[in-house]
Amino acid sequence: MFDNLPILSLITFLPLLGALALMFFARISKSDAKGQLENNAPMVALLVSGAVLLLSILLVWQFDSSTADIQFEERVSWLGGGIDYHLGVDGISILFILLTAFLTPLCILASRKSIKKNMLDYMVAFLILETLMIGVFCALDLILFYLFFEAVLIPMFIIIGVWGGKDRVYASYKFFLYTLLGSVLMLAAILWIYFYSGKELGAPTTDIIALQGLDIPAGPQTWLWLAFFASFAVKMPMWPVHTWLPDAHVQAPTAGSVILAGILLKMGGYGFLRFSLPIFPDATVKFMPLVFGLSVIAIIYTSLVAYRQKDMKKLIAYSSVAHMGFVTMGIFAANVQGIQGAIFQMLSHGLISGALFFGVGVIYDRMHTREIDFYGGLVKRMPVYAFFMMLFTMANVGLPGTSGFVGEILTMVGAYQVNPWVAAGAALGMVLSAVYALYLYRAVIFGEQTNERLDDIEDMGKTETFIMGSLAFFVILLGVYPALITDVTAASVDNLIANFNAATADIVSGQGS
Amino acid sequence: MPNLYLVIPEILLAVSASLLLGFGVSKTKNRAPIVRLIAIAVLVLYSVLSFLLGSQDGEAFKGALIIDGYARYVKFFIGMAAAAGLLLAGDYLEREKLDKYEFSVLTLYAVLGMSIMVSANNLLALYIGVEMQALALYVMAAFNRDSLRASEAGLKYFVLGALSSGLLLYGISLIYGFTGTLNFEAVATSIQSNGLSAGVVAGMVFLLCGLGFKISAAPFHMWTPDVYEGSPTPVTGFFAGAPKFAAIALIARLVMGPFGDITDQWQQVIIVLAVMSMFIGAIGALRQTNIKRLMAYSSIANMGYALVPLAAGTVSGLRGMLIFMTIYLITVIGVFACILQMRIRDGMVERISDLSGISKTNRGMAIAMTAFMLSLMGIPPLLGFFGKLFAFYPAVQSGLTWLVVLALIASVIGAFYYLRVIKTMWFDESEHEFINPVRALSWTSAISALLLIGFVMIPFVARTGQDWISIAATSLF
Amino acid sequence: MLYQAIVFLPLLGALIAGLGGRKIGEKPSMAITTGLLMVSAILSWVAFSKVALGGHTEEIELFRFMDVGGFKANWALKIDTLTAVMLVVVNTVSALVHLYSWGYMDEDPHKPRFFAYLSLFTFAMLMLVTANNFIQMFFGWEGVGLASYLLIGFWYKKPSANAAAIKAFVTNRVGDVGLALGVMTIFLVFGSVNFDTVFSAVHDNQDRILSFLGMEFNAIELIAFLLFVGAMGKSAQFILHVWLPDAMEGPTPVSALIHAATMVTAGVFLVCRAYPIYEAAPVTSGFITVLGAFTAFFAATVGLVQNDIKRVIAYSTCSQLGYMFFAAGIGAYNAAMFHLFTHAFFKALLFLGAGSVIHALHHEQDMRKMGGIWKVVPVTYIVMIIGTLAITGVGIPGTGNIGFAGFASKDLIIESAYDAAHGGSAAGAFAFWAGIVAALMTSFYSWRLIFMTFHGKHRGEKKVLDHAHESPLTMLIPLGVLAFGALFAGMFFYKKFAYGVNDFWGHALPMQHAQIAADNLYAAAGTTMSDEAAGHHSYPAWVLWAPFIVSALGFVIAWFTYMYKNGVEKRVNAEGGPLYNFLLNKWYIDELYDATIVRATRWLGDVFWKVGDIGIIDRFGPNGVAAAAMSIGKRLSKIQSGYLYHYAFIMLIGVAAIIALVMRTVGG
Amino acid sequence: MIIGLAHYLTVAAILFTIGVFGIFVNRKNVIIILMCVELILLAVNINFVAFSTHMVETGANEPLAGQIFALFILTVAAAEAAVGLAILVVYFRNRGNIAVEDIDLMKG
Amino acid sequence: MLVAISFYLLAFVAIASAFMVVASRNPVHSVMFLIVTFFSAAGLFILMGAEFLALLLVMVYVGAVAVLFLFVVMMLDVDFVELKQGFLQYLPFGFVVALILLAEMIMVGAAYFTGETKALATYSGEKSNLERFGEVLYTDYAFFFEAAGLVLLVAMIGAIVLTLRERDGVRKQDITKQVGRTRETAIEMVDIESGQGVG
Repeated sequence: MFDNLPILSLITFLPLLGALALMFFARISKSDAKGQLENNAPMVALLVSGAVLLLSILLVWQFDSSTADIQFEERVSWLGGGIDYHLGVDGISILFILLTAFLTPLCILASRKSIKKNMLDYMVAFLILETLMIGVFCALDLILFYLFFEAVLIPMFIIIGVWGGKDRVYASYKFFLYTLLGSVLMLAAILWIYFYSGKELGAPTTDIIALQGLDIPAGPQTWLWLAFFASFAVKMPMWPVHTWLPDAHVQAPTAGSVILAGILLKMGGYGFLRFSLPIFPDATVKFMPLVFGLSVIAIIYTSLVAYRQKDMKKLIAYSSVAHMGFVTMGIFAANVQGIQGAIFQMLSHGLISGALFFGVGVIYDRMHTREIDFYGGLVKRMPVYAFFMMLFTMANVGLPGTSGFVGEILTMVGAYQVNPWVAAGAALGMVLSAVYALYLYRAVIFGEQTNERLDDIEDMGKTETFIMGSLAFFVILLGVYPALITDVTAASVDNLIANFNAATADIVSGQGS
Repeated sequence: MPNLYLVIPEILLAVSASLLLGFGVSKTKNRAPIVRLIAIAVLVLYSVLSFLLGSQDGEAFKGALIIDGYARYVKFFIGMAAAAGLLLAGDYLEREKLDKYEFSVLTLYAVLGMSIMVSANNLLALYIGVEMQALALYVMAAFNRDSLRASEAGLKYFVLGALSSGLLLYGISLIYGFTGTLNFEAVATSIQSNGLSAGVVAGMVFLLCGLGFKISAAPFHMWTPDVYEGSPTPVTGFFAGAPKFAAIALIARLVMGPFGDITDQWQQVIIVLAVMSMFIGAIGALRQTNIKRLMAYSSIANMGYALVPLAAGTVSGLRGMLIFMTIYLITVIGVFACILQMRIRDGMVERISDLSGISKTNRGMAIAMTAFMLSLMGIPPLLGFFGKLFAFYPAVQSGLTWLVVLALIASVIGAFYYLRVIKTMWFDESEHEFINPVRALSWTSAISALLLIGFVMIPFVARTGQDWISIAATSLF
Repeated sequence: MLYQAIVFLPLLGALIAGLGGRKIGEKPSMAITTGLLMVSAILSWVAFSKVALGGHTEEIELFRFMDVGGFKANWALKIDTLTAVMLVVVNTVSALVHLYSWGYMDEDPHKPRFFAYLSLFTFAMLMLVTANNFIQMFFGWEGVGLASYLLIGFWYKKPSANAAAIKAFVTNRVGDVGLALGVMTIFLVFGSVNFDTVFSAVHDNQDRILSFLGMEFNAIELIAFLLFVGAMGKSAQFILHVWLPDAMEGPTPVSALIHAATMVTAGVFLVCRAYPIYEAAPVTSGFITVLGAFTAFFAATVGLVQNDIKRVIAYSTCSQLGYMFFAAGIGAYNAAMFHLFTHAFFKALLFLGAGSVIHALHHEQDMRKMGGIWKVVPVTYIVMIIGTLAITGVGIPGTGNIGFAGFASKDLIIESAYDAAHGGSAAGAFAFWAGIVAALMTSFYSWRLIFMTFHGKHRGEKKVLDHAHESPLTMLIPLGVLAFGALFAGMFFYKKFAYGVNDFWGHALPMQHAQIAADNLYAAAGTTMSDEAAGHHSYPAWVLWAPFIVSALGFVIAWFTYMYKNGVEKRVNAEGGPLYNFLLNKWYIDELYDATIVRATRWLGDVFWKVGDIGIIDRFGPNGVAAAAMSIGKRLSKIQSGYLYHYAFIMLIGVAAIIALVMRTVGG
Repeated sequence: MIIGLAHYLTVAAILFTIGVFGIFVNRKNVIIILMCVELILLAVNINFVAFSTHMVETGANEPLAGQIFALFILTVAAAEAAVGLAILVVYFRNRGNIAVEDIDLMKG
Repeated sequence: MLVAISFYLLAFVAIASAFMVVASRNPVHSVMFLIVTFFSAAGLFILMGAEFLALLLVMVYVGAVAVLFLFVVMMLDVDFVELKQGFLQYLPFGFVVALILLAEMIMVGAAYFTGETKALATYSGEKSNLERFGEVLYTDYAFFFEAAGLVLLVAMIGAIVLTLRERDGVRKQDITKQVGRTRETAIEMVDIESGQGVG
């Protein structure tokens, strides 16, 4: 169907085109028409991102999940010297594209009312962001990947900084510099790999697939792994480089938080899967205990911290860190359950945390505060809201039947096979997640309504219900029928693990003897 | 003399500068604008000529000058940068009542000096070229002679410049004394045959230190912030671009040519300069409030980055340096076009905080400036990222990965103050109402911003550009 | 379709009432949920007759659930006798509770929500019992946790209800962690999570050693233990029991449904379902026996002094669950299941009866403010008596089954314990004696409840008594049905449960144990199996009589204390201070938890947040680096002094230093 | 006593150092700094001339180049002096004095 | 021997007066010492046989540059500035750095040649120093000659553009105007009615 159509490029750059069109019209329109343009900008953005969603659904539809091969490949010579414009998807990346394409229209919908100024700019920023995010998951060239990976910072910085809350400047700086520091180390590593590939393969290349065939000696591999790790760990974020996340989340506008939690954090995990495991298998084995340790600390530590938060978004942000701990744990378990679980957990967390941030946004739009103490007894005035929040709270807790459970249990099963301590620690996180999530729910939604200002609070409107409903639908659907995801990813994950095991066979056996 | 053909661009500059000097004198009319226009045209012509005309390589004036692909490439951009500088200067000079035709003439002479530097194949030519551009620049720095700041800037620049010439000359004298020749190739041959001698090495260090001053590499950078701040803004813009490129091109020619056999020695110098520049540039800028001063530190840091590929001492290192500098040049022109747009009713402003809220009052400039800052930070997909990519890769190739890591860390520190500019423009509420900028300024900034955003995205353009640079780089070897 | 209908009709009801309740109105939602559950309950009995009585088992795979590597689990309905028993218990009690709630929740404005929760709970419980793999069971397991959370916190305005709900959920989660780890271990050992695959492979893996948390374990023992941790949480065994009494904050029908009849028995069900594992894990089984027995004893002691009518029953539940566990621990799975079955009837009856009392007294739960209302609520009084007789296990000793429901099952358990003890098991001996003592206390507190509530003078406000009234018919009908069950369930099903007559259990439960008992029985009697059991000749008479005697004794003491010499208790309370308070405060276990775990959690959270994140990571991380860079920048700008001579000086230092550096290598 | 190249080079080095030293210890007045620059250039000239003469003996290829170079240095030094003094005059007109310690308007 | 004595004498004077350039408090004295330095240096040049350069040095430096200095010193009429605090503690450090630099320079330059100390002979060819200059300066070095001219031009432009002030009210001779005078512009024919006066 897409034989001759550069479908991935289309999906990637369509939002950018939309953004450019918006900017262009803003430029040429007269001042009296500007207001109208501002009003219509969300509709345009919605159309564009809707089209992207449609295309990506088609993409997934056409995707052949029985093979681990790269599909819909596109390759154009770009910078020369083995640096090509190379796009393609496999089972690991394709669903992230879908997730991005799915969340973006919802974000745009949610922003229509909650954004009060510079609507057009906001939409432009969002569309650009969508292009970059999709690009990250499509790119099969290291440089191209880095380009998208890093460029994401720009619109996000602007989104947090312009439309954010009171301390937006601090938060946006922290977000930007923290992640930048991580990723420049990766850049150094990329340069080294590029150089090494030239030595090893004859001609230097940054093609990810080609690089996976590289056999890097143990010494450099360690450093390279650490450099990539620095980048992805910050992005995930893993303990102890997580502190940017709560600040960024709290200050970001609702949709910004959704994207941040829903997609941006996943880039780290995706990076681990795409690079750390296939390219540095030996170092991965070597650092497995480190990652496990950090993951478990993240799960327990941040869950406890989350429990003590006074700000709703901060609480959810910390819980995101904890959930990402499951992801890293699963990935580095490096077995089918672990990795599948990690992918699943990432996708499901994208939906759940997105929904939770939407949920906070709903009441923030009405009351302009995220103080937990301000609220209480919302269920009386907002039963529909209470229902959805209950559902997502439970999904966040990892209740079976919701998508949250599948990821958690799979990653734990995966980790358990490698190291029961880790799984046990993570399991403790299951208890703690219940503690903070229910604490939040009780404080905000249950209880007696004591604050008079909540008397007139309205329940969710149609748009909000639609957003929450569609997220809820998938959270349940995936919770009940996870094969929707695991089938798509299976072949690629199996392939990944097979290669990984083949590459590390000597080490593992060496350790065993 | 058949080889005059090769130096037609230089002759063009010299002749037209002298003619314009005569033409500009007029009792009644202020001929400065027209002189400036002609000078711009001459510079563009110079660029094009130096690039297209001399498609063959060769030496002129008995080996004093060498014209090769490398020189042609650098000259093209120097000429363009100077033309852009003059273009940007017009409005400013008129408003500040500084519009004297000598400005354009001096610019032409400065470019001539740079041209000689770039083509120098002889230590004497090097010296003359350096001095010619330096003298012109000293004057330009103090051009606003009624301003205390400008004259202070000129004075500082002059004194320290003279000191650096002293170092440079002392180095030349040592090299001359120990190799017995002034010619680059002969120097190289002599070093090859006589081996390493302390005198040559010391001479080389003095020479590089003297030139390090010209590219404001730390620790010879001390003049930069003060001079950038004090000089008239268009002059600052000019300083930040063309002379830097010329000087670093000269350094590259020196270390690849005459000193090609003592790589270990000059590499150390370059690395020290690079590391110190990167960090001093990055950290020094953190607390700046004046945007010109900020750009001064930024240029110090960027010169540090530009030295990183040079340290590799390979063809691809040279290529990386050229790419980086080209991109830097484009960015700097754009930035200064933006700074010159910062005008409120009371005149020019140059505090960073004056940019606050400009995203609302002057959207185009805000976007352009954001692009420049991000490019300077090295954030993809802007061109600055690719500059760094190609600049740092050769260093990695040569086993200088640690240097690259340092450079990248410095660039993160640097990101902080570039971010502050972006933050001021987008996040803060506006304080002033800005006056609509002159067309030339907004167009210049827009064009360079577009270049930064879109250039590499088009594979064809990126590849062609790289081919040019590769040709230029290999011509030195 | 029969089984699908049984399982999914409640879900349908929950969805309709929950999502559409506000649209279709209160009455329709109530009617739909109740109606669907009634249907489901009836179908359950049909299924019971088909499966348990007809020996027809079935396994229906619905669709795929987990399928990742070897980690495969489908949504399935596994129907065997064990399931069938549970289906009957769950659906019957649930249907009755639905019906009962019509009356009990009459004044509540959120009825559709309540009914949706009830149905949802039922659905989760059904998924639990019909699972053919551990994952689906875990789904049901946590699902009932959720439903119980919702139901306990149903009156969301009450802070205590919220707290209790969270406590229930979190405590359950602690258990669930054990269960989850158990499942993971199972997968690690067996490479599968399907019941059949796992259980059939137990034998082959009997001697497998696993290292877990740094220690070496026998794999099977470890699995057994971890699964049991899950069961402890759900079935409120000692140290994880704390949620159950607090859960009485929920509406009374909830207590009846969840905390008596169904959810809490999930743990017992789990142990029975996984009996092949426990059979192969003697150490853990011993542990279960001891813990179950201890819980039976412990909960009974606490129950002695409680004043809240529901809490008394709650502790009694806890205690009865202890019986079931030690039965399972000693291998008498069928006895455990039997007690589970009968207990469901009489405990639901007691709860609903108590609910009826509470309803009559306008939500008064404190027994100290009751008394003398038996005339006002005669039906309730009668059914409560029946329930009490059932729980205290009144029956004719030696006959085995002639008596109230509790008699048959409890005596079976105690006799099984005696068997075990006789067989040399110390745990069994402990369980036997704990069971006897607990039976004494059970009798005491049960009768105490009756006397304090229905007899004597009314101690509450007069007004309340004046307005007191018998409950409506919707509440009385369920009471009647349950009373019927409490009367006859034991007698009717005794042989089937106890001896697996007519291959009642199929392959669902092992019958070796029962076989021994039966062999003893028939060997002594010299009769065939179909004959009326002549008595447990193999047991010494005192064993058979002991439960009866202690039960009677308990009644006497209670009568003496509360009827004959009313007021004795007060003096005892006053004089026996420390012990009384110790019991009244539930052995101070809540306080202990509060002082340790709860506080530690908060403290750690604060420490991690304020010291860890803010004080260390941020302070020395981003903020620290930023500040350091800034201060270096400040110093740098001091060097940039503006003075020419400084500038020149620095240039020269630079030159001198670089020359020194470079010349070092030249050696000139 | 033979006066060789080394002697001249040493004199040049000392002059150079005095020039340099003069630049950074002088706080009184900028003109002195300009003179110091001239001293530095003088030192370089001595170097060049000395090397040049030395080369006549060793027979190196460009013996005269050193002297020619010195010639150009003289020329450029004169030009530099002119520009330097011009800038100084401009500065003086604005500031009113030329004390080195007062040239600190811009710093940081 | 004479050469040696002259060398040491000249060298000593050059160095001492160079030091005094830096050390003297009065700028006028500094200029004078500078002149002395140049004279001694010229002597050194002669010792090395570079007569033409020696001559040039005296002419350019003493004749032009030093006078220019003097002129500016006089014109600016600068005060004597007292040394401020903090100077003395900074001085030793500066001294050390200068010494290090000196040591380095002597080490790399002079020390290298000490092993083979030979007298620097003067040119002994048939052509004079000046002749030899003349032969190459306009041929081989023509380009530099031209370029140096441009450097001087730049310096001129710079000096003028910076310092030239056109003051209002200063009467200047305008030659073109004078030469271009015609009768029409110069003479105005006025009819004066008698008795009315011109005003």
